[in-house]
Amino acid sequence: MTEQNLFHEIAAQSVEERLAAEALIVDVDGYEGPLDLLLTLSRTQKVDLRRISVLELARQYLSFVERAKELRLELAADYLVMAAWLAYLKSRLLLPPDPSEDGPSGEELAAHLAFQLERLQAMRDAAARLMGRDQRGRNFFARGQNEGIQRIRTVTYSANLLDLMQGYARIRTKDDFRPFVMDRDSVFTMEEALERMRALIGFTGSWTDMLSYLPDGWHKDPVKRRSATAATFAASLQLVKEGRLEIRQSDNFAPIQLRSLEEEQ
Amino acid sequence: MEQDPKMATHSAPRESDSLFDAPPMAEQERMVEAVLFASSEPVTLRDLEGRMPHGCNPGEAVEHLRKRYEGRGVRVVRVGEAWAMRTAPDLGFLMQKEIVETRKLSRAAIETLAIIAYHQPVTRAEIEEIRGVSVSRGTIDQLLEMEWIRLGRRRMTPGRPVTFVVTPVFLDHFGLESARDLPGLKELRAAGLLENRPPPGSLPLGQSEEDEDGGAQPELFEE
Amino acid sequence: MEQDPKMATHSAPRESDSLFDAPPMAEQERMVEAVLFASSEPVTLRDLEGRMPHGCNPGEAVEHLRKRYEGRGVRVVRVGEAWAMRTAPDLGFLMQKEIVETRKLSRAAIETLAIIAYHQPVTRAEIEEIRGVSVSRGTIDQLLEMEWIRLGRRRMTPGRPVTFVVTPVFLDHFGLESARDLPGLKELRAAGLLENRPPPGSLPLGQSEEDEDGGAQPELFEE
Repeated sequence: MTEQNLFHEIAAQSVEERLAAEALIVDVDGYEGPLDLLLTLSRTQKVDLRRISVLELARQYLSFVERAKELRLELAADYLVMAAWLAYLKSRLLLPPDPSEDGPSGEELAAHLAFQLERLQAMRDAAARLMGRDQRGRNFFARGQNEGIQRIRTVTYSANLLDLMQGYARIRTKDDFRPFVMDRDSVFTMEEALERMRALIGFTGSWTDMLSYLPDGWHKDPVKRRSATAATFAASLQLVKEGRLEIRQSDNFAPIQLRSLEEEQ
Repeated sequence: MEQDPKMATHSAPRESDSLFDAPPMAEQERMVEAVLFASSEPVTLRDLEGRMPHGCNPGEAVEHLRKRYEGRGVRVVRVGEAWAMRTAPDLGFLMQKEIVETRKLSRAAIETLAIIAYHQPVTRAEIEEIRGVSVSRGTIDQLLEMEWIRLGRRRMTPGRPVTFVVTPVFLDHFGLESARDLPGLKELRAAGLLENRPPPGSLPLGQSEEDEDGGAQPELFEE
Repeated sequence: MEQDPKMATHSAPRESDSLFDAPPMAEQERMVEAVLFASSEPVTLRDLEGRMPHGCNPGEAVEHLRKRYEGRGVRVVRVGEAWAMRTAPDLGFLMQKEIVETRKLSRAAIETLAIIAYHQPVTRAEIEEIRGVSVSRGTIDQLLEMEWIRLGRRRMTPGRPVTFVVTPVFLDHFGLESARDLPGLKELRAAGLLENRPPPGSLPLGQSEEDEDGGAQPELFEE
């Protein structure tokens, strides 16, 4: 009765619903994954999502998968994983609980699935309400002519003669300590990177690849490049911490991007 | 109607206990009006305070101004921590010329946006758990680019995943004073639908890694 | 203060001789207000008339609006044949905000500046050799922008590199009559600024003339 059931039910539905149901069978691509499909199927029960029969839903879903197989439709792996899981859930719901088996009960699993469906539906409703609101640029408008509120930033740097002399003295005497200093030819320090970045970030209004901040001549040699990349990354994080930069990486190993926060300060 | 602005600005100090007396409130209101009017983007009280003469109370001035514009063709609205002037929504029909065609957002983008707004701060894995499918990079990128969402603080859980939150630009676009004013937020919270309820045991939803061996277990699909 | 806009919009038609009665003047005024606010350009009466419901009198509405804004922070002004809203001229000072920040010059900048002061005219390669690290372009740019250094004559060596020298602004800031007044290493040590013995074969300081052909004396930078 299982797979026939869905199609009988569908036969009894309005044309519109039938069209929707057919679309469901012919065009799985129209669904955003198994949960979306389950949500659509659950509507055929015509009850509040809180009173949904998960057992019935599992039957509907499994008949759908059966039917898809008959029609030799390629189902994406996640649909099959869901089918497997629902088959398991169905057996948990139908069979008396096995005391030797650990883990959540069939009812707990069913309740969570019902919760997920209800939550997804709630988010869809919320999205629809949000998009139904008055929107800027469509229903209400900002000032059409920005008269330009300006922010003029003047930075004055302070340094006195003592700073200057000490700085010079520091350089002229540092070679005394030469034996203790590691060879830094191929090392770009975080301090240097930080100094470099501070001077440059003011011009970064839009997202910019972090690698574009590497100093000239540090791109080719892999050792130098590695050091410069690490230092620039550490310096970027420091600037993020100081609230001067934003940083983002959209995916693993994707380019790390930076953007200045200066203007919003 | 009002006192002459020049008079107000240049009038001799009244009997005051301070040499640097703040301008009268009516004058402060004018100042706030001019700044909010001139700026197409919301202006924070802090920014207002920085622009106005010492001792001004921009918060009070904004409140006066907001009342003054009640029922007018232009309104003073709050956007997060800032204030802005916007045309009254019921007059949108006059503004056909000004309407900017915005890029049509995909259903996935709209749902992702709603989930971020209602569940913020929320991780990508949580968005995927709620939607039951993986979130494409393009969707997040698009929302980031529109500046409707931004990165929030990292979640203090293993892997320290980044979270997403909505921005003042989002609030401004949808005419919201704060994310707390999202429609139906209270009801959703009361219904427990904004909880991050972990699945009992493990579920196949939103855990795309598990799809890897979906094909290796064909016997599971037979009943 | 004003009548409720909704009321005005939806009020029953007054005793009118036309079926398509124009909205009440207060409502027309709201409309003009919203349009003038949202438009990026001044709007002509004809344009207003085209946008507003049939039978409106934009000229009268603009006149009401102009009066309403008299003395406010924003004014309704005539621009040629058109109308626009502008902030009151006496409040222009609010539109600009100067932020003056004082920052400590970075160590790299100070060291670079010191080398230029003591060794001028000096090329970038020489500065790097003395500091032992590369000099970022940002540091040089910053010093140039502050007008503490400027470009000197090109060095007559292969590549004709530019040299840097300090400026009168620099001398003025540090209270020096000339760069030669800068104390030498001996004096620095005597003043307790140098605790270490001089490196063997160290340079005579403050003898900037000798650097003239520094490219020909690479040993100057060897210690």
